[in-house]
Amino acid sequence: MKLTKLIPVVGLAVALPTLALAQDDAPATVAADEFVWIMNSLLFLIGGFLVFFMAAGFAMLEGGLVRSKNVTMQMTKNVALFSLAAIFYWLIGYNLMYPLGDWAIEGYFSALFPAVGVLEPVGVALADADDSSYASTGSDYIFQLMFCAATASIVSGALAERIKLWPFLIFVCILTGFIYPLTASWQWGGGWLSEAGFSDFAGSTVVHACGAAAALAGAIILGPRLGKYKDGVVHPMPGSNLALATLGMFILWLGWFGFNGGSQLAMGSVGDIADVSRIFSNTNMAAASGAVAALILTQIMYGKVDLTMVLNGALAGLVSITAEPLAPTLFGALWIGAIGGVIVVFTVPFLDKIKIDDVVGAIPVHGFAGVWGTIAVIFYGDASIGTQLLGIVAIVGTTFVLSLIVWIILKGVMGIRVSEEAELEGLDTTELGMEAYPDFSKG
Amino acid sequence: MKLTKLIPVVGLAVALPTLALAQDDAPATVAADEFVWIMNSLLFLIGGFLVFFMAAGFAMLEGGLVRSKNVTMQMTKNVALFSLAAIFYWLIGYNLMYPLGDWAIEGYFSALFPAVGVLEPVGVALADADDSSYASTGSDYIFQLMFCAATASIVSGALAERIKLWPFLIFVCILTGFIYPLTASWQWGGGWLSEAGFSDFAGSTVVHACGAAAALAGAIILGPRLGKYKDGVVHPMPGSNLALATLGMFILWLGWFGFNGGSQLAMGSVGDIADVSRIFSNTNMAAASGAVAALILTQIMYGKVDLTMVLNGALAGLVSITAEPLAPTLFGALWIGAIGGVIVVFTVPFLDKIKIDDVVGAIPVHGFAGVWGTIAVIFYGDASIGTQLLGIVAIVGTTFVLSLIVWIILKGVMGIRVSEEAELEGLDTTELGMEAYPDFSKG
Amino acid sequence: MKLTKLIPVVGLAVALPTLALAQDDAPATVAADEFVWIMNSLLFLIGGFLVFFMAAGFAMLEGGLVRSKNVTMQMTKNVALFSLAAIFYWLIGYNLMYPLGDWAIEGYFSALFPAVGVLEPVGVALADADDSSYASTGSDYIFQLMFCAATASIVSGALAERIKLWPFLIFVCILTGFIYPLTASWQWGGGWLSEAGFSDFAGSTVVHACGAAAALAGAIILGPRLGKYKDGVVHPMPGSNLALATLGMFILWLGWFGFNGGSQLAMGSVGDIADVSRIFSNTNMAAASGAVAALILTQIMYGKVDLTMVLNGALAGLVSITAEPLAPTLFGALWIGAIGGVIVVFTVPFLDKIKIDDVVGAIPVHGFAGVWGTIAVIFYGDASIGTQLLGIVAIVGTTFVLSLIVWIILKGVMGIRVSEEAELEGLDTTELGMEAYPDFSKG
Amino acid sequence: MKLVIAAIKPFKLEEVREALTSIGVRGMMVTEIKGFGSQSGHTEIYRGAEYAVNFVPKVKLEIVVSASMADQVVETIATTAKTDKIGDGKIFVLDVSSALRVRTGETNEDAI
Amino acid sequence: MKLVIAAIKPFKLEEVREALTSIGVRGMMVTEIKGFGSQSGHTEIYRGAEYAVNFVPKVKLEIVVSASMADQVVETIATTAKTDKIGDGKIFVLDVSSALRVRTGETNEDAI
Amino acid sequence: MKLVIAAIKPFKLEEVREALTSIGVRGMMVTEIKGFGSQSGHTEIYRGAEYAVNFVPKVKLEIVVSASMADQVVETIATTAKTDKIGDGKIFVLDVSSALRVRTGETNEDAI
Ligand SMILES: Nc1ncnc2c1ncn2[C@@H]1O[C@H](COP(=O)(O)OP(=O)(O)O)[C@@H](O)[C@H]1O
Ligand SMILES: Nc1ncnc2c1ncn2[C@@H]1O[C@H](COP(=O)(O)OP(=O)(O)O)[C@@H](O)[C@H]1O
Ligand SMILES: Nc1ncnc2c1ncn2[C@@H]1O[C@H](COP(=O)(O)OP(=O)(O)O)[C@@H](O)[C@H]1O
Repeated sequence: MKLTKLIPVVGLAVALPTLALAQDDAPATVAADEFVWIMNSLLFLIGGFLVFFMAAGFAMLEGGLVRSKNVTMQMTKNVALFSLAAIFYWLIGYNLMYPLGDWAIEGYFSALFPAVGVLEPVGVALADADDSSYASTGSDYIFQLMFCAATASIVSGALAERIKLWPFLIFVCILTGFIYPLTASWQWGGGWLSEAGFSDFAGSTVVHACGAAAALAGAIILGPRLGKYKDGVVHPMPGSNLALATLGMFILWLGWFGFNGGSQLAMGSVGDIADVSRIFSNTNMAAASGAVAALILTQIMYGKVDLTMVLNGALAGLVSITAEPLAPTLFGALWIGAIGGVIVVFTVPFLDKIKIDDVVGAIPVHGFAGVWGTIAVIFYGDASIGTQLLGIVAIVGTTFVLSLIVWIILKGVMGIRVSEEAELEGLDTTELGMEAYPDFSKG
Repeated sequence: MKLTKLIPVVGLAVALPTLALAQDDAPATVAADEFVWIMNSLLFLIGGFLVFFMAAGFAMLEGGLVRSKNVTMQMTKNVALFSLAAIFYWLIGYNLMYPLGDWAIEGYFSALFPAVGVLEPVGVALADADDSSYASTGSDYIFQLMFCAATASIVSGALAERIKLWPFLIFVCILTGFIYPLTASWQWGGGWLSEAGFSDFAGSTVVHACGAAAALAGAIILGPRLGKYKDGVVHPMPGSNLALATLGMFILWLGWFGFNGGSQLAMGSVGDIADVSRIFSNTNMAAASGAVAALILTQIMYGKVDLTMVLNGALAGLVSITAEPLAPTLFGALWIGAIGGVIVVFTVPFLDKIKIDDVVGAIPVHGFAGVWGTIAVIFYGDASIGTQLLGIVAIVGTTFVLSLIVWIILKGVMGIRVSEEAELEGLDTTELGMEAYPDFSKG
Repeated sequence: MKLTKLIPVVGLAVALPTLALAQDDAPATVAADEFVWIMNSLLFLIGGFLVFFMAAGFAMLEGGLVRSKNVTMQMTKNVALFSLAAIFYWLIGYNLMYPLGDWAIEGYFSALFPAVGVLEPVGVALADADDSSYASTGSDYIFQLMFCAATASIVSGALAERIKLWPFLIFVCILTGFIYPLTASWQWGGGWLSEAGFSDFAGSTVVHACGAAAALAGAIILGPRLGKYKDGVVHPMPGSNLALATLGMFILWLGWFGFNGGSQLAMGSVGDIADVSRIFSNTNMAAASGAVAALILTQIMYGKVDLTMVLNGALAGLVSITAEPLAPTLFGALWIGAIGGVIVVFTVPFLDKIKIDDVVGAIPVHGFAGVWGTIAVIFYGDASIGTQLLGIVAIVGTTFVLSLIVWIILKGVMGIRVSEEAELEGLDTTELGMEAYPDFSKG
Repeated sequence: MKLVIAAIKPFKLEEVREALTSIGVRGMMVTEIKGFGSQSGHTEIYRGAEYAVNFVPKVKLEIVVSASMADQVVETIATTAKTDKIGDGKIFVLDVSSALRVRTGETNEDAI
Repeated sequence: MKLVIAAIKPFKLEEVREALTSIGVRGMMVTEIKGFGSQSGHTEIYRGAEYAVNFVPKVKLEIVVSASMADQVVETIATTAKTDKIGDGKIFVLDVSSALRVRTGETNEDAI
Repeated sequence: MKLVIAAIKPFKLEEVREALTSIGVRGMMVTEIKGFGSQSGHTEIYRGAEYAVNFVPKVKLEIVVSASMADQVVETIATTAKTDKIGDGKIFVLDVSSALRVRTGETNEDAI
C-alpha cells in the first residue's frame, strides 16, 4: 500500500466502530442509516460545488453583457458579492433560515437570530450527528449557502453599469444575511408557508423570484442607465463579449444540475437516486426547450435569431422547472421550460417599455419565469394554485418591500449611483482606475 | 435537526422499506443489489454533468478558432445544437438507439421507432426499476444524451464561418434524432456490430468518427470558405481568440473523464471503481501524450510550436484512447495518445491539400484519431483487426452516406451556404445583426 | 432493460463474488471494507477531476494577467506543463514520492527510484488490491498527479512574459518528476518530516510553497521584465483581460474543494464524509474572507478596490487554509483566510520593492500565504510551531536550492530568457509566430 | 475641401454625430485612439504600484467637408463636445486636394 | 508627395493591398475604423429594441506616394474596392510636405 | 502649424512620448495600426500552412505642432524610434491650416 498523508489513518479509524456493529460470524456490513447519511451528504457536496460554480457563470454572463468599460467593476462585484454572502450567511442567515422548530415568532421568525452557523465536530459519529437521518451539517450548510449567494448574483446583473460598489455590497450583506434567509425560512425552514402547503422544490420563487424582487426594487430606485430611454426610445447598449456571456450560460446550466438535483436532499435509496436522475433529465430538457423557444420566437418576431435572448431563454427554462423538476414527465419539462423561454422574449422588451433598466435580463429570467415555474407546479406536483400564489406574493412581496426600504435608505444615506461623468466614462476607469482590457492590442 | 425542504421526508420514506429486508436482530444493512444500482446511477449522473460541460468546451474551442466576425453565430449554433439534440434524442433517438432486444429488423433497426423516451416513476423501487441490475433510466438517459449531442458539436466546428444557421440546425435534428442513434444501436443497442464482436468502449468510432463523418459529408457539399484555397495556395484564417480556444480544450479534457469513466457503466463493486480509476488515469495520460506529441512535432517540423495543433493534439489523444481506455497500461495510453497527436499534425494539412475546409480540425481530431483509436483496441483489448475495421466502415460509411444525402437535399431545398457578401462581411452582422465584440474598446 | 455497452456485463460480473459473502438466508449485503474502499476511490476520482480543472484555472488567470502580446505563449506553457507533468510524474515522480516504506535512504529517498507508476489490474478484487483499506491505486494516482502539476502551474505564472518555452518545460519535467516528489515524500510518503510530526493537511507548504520556492528561484535567475523597474520605479504592466483572470480565479476556487476535500482521503464512514463537509465549508470560508480582506484593504490603502488583489486575496485565503482545512471552526477559517488576503496585499508590492518580478503574484499567494497557513495549523490542529517551521524550511529550502541549481544550469547551457527584441515585441509573434488575438476587430 | 480632425471624449461621440448630421455632414471616419495631453499624467495604483496614466481613451473624428462648411463643422463639434473639463479635445483643419466616391466615381464636392 | 486616405470595406483590404503592391506601392498604414455615411442608418433589433446602426466597420488606408503616382494609386484603390454597393468607401488626397524613413534617414521621395 | 504623422514600433511608444514631452510637445493622438512596408512579407506557418505576414503591428502618432517646432519633433522621433532594424517606421509632415482647443476655445498656436 501507499503510506500516504497521515489523515486517512485517522479517517479509517473513525470508520471502524460502525463496522463492529455487524455480527462476528458474518463479514462486517454497512449499516443502512450510515449509508443513507453518507450518500445524502455526498449529494450535498457534489451539488454544493456545482452550484458554487454558478457564481462564475453569473460573473461571465454579466461580464459579457455589460460594455467593456464596466467589466472590471462587474467582476469585482461578482467576486465580492459571493464572498460577502459566504460570510453573512454564516454569521446570521443560516440560523435565521433554519430555526429547527425553534421560533421567536411561530413560523415567521427564527429564535436562532442572530447566531453563527456551527458545524459538527471533527469525525462525528452518527449518534452525535445533528440529524442522523439527514446529512452532515457541513454538507447541508455549503449547499444552502450557494443558494443564498445566487440571489445576490441575480441583483448584480440587473443593476450593472451604474450602481456604486459599496452600497451594492452593503445591500448584498443584508439580502444574504437577512432578507433571503427570512423569507426562505417560511418555506424551507419549516415555517408557515410550508405549513400552508406551498410547493417550491428547488426555489423558483424562494431563490430566483426572491433575487429578482430585490433586483426590481433596486432598479426602480436606481433608475435606468443614462441615455437608455432617451427621448422615449430604447437605446440598446450591446454586451461587449457574447462568447463570455455564452460561457456563463453554459456554466449556469451545469450548476443547475446541482441546484435542482441536490434539492432532492437524498440519494441513499433506490427511489432517491432515481428521483435525482429524473430531476437531471427534466432540468436539462427545460433548459433546452427554453433555448429553442427563444430561438424560434426571435427568428419569427425579429426575422433574426437573438443570441442574448437564446441565452436568457435557456436560463428561463431552468428557472421555470426549478419549482418542480421531479414530478413532470420529460414532455412536461419541455413545455414548462418552453413557456419560460417565451416569457423572457416578451418580458425583456416589456421592462424596457416601462423604463425599468435590467442590464442582463435578470428580472425576466429569474422573476417572471420564476413565478411561472412556481405556478406550473400545479400541473404535475400536488399544489393548489391558491397556495402557490400565496407563496409567490408572500416571498416576492416581502422581499420587494424590504429591499425597497433598504435601497431607499442606502440612497439617502450614501447615494447608490455613480456620478454622471463616471457612468459615461465607464466605472472601470473612474471608480476602480483599472481597465478590464487595457491593451492597445486585442484581449 | 434541520427541518428543511419537504421533499427529503418523502425521499427518506422511500428508503425505509429496503432496510426492512434485514433481520431484526442485526442492524438494518444495505442490500447489495440496491447499492450497486445506486452507485451505477450516481456514476451516470456525475458522468452526465461532466460530459454536458463538453458542450461549453466545444463552444469555446470553436468560438476561439473562428474569426471574430463569426463568433456570435458560432455561439448561437452551439447553444442551439445542444438544445435541439436534447429534444430530438428524447423524441426519437433514445428508443431508436436502445431497442432492448426488440428489433424491427433484427440487429439493425429498433422496433421502438418512433417513440419518446420515458423515465421511471417518481420514487421507484428496485423491483419496479426498468433494469434492477443496471442503473436508473433517468441517469442512463442523461448520460447517453450527452454523447449524442457531442456528435453534433463536432459538425458545427468543421462547417463554421459559412453555413446557414437553420439548415445546419435541421441537420442536427436528423443527426441526433436518427443517424447517430441508428448506427449507435448496432453496437450499444446490442445490435449486429456488438454481436460481431466490435469493440469500442466509449465511442472513438460510435461517437467521434460518426460525428466526423457527418462533418466530412457536410464540408464536401458546403465547400471551403471563400479565399481559403485561392490560387491553389492555402490561406490560413487565424482564430480570433486562442485563450478561449485553450479554455475550450481544457473543458473538453475535463468532460472526458466523465465520457470515458462513465462508460464503465458501473462503480458499485471494487472491480468497477478500480476500473473507472484506471480509465481516468489512462484518459489523462493519452491527452497529455497527444499534446506533447504535437508540441514536439510542430517544433521540429515548423521550427515553432503551434498552439492550435497542441490543443488538437490533446483532443486527438483523448479520442484515440476512447475506444479502449480501460485495458491499456499507462504506457499503452501514452503511445496510443501520442500517435493520435501525430495524426492531427499530419492530417490537418492533408485535408487542406485536398481542399476540404475544416475550420477547427474536427475531422482530423474526431475522425482520423477516432479510427486510429478504434484500431488500437487490438493491442490491449481483445478485438480482431477485422471486426474493428468492419465496425469503422459500417458506422463511418453509413453516417457519411446518410449525411451526404441529407446535406444534398438541404442544399437543393433551401441552400446551406450564406451569400458571398455575408460570408465576407461576417455572419454575425449579416445573418444575426449582432457583433460578438461590438465595442470600440477591447473585449 | 437496456442492453447497453458490453462492458457493464463484465463489470457487474466482477461485483457478484463479493455479494456471495453474505449468508444465504439473508439478502446479499455490502461488505463494509469494500464499501469504504469504493467510497474512498470515488472521493479521489471526484477530487481528481476537480483539481485537474485547476490547470484551466491557472491558464485563464495567467492568460488574463499577462499582456495580450504574450497570451499565446502563456496558453502554450500551461497546456504543455500539465501534459509533461502527467508524463514525468508517472515516469518517476509517483514512486519517488511514495516509497511504501521502501527507502534507499531511510525517510529521505525512495528506493523505488526510478520506476514507472503501475495501476491495479482490470477488475481487481479487494484481496488483490494494492491497499485493501485505502482506495484504488488509479484513483490515488490521478489525484496525486494533479497536486504535482499544480506546482508547475505556479511557476509558469511567476516567470511569464520573458522566459523561453523549452527551458521552462525542461524545468517543469525536473520539478514534477523529481524535486516535488522528493520533498513531498518526506511528508506524504511517510518520510522523516511526517515522522517528525509536521502537519500539512493538503499542502500549503508541500505543494504551494514548494511551487512558489521553485518560482522564486526562477524569478531571481531570470530577472525582471524589461522596464519593470526602470529608474528604480515600478512600472506596472496591466493584465490584458481581467474577465479571463476572474474566471481563472473562480475555477481555482472550484478546484480547491477537490484539493482540500479529497485530501481527507476517505469518505466511507460517517466521520469521514462529515469531515469532508467541514473541509468544504472551511475552504469556502477562507477563500471568501481572503477576498474580502483584500477588498477592504485595497479600498483603505489605495482609495480604490484593486480587482487583481481581490482575486489574489481569494486564492491566498485558499492557500492559507490548505494546511489545516478540517480542524478550524468556520470562524477560524475566516480569520486564517483573511490574514492570507492581507498578506498578498502587502507582499505583492514587497516583491516589487526587492525587484523580484512575479507577473501574477504567484509567490505571495502560494509562498507567503502558504507559509502562513502552515504556521496557522498550530492554532487548531495539533502541531508545534517548531516542527511546522522545520517542515517549511526543509521543503521550501530544499526546493529553492535544487531549483536554483537547475535554473543556473539551464541558463548556462541553453539560456532561459528570450531576446530583448522578442520580449519587447511580445513572445507570441516572435517565439511562436502566432497572435492570441490576431483580428483587427475585437476578440 | 477641408479635412477636419477632432479628438473628443468617447462618450460624446453619439451626440457629436447627431449634431453634425443635423448640419448636413453626411460622412465621417471614427477611430478609437489613446490621447496624450494636459489631461494625462494623473496617477493610478496597480497592485500597489503607483504609476502615471499618460494615455486616456479618446475618439478621433475625420471629416472631409467643403471649405465653406469647415468652420461650421468645427464650431458644431466644439460646442457639442464641450464639457468644460480638461481633456475635452482638439480640432484641427487640413486642406484636401481631392476626393472620390468609390461607388459612383463622383469627385471632390460631389463625393463628400 | 501626397497622402492618400481611403476608407474601404474590410474584406477588400487584402485585394487592394495586392493591387497597390503590383503598381509599386511599398508601404501603407492600415487602421480599423467605424464609418458613418449613406450606408449607415439601417436598423437592427437587440433584445427586442429596434435601433439604428450608424457606424459600420471600415478599414482606413493611409498611403504616402509621390505626387506623380497619386492619381494611379487613387484609381487602383477605386477600381479594386468597388462593389457597386453602397458603402464602398471614399478616397481623399492631401499634400505632404516632407517624409522621412527612420531607419536610414532617407527623406521625401526616397523615404516612401 | 504642422501635423507630424509617424508610424513606429509599438514598444517604442513610451520612449518616444517621453522624448517628445522633454522637448515641449504637450499633446498627441496615438492609434494602433497595422503597417505594410519592406518589413512585411516574412512567412509564418499556421496549422501546417505557410503564409506571408503582410501587416505588422505598428503605432501611429499624430502630433500637431507649430511650424517652427516641426523639424525638431521629426528629429526627436527619428532618433528615439530608431533601432536600425527594418520596420523602424516613417515620419510624414503635413500642413495644418487651423487648430482649436475645445475646452477653452483657444485657437491655432495657443491650442496646441
Ligand atoms: N498637439 C496635439 N496634437 C495632436 N493631438 C492633440 C494635441 N494636443 C492634444 N491633442 C489631443 O486632444 C486631446 C485632449 O487634449 P488635452 O490637452 O488632454 O485636453 P485639453 O484640450 O482640455 O487641454 C488629447 O488627449 C489628444 O488626443
Ligand atoms: N465626408 C466624409 N469624410 C470622411 N469620411 C467619409 C465621408 N463620407 C464617407 N466617408 C467614409 O466612407 C465610407 C463609405 O461612405 P458611404 O457614404 O457609407 O458609402 P458611399 O460612399 O457608397 O455612399 C463611410 O463609412 C465613411 O467611413
Ligand atoms: N508609403 C508609406 N505610406 C504610409 N505609411 C508607410 C509608407 N511606407 C511605410 N509606411 C509605414 O512605416 C512602417 C515601416 O516601414 P517599413 O518599410 O516596413 O520599414 P522601413 O521604413 O525600415 O523600410 C510600415 O509598417 C508602415 O506602417
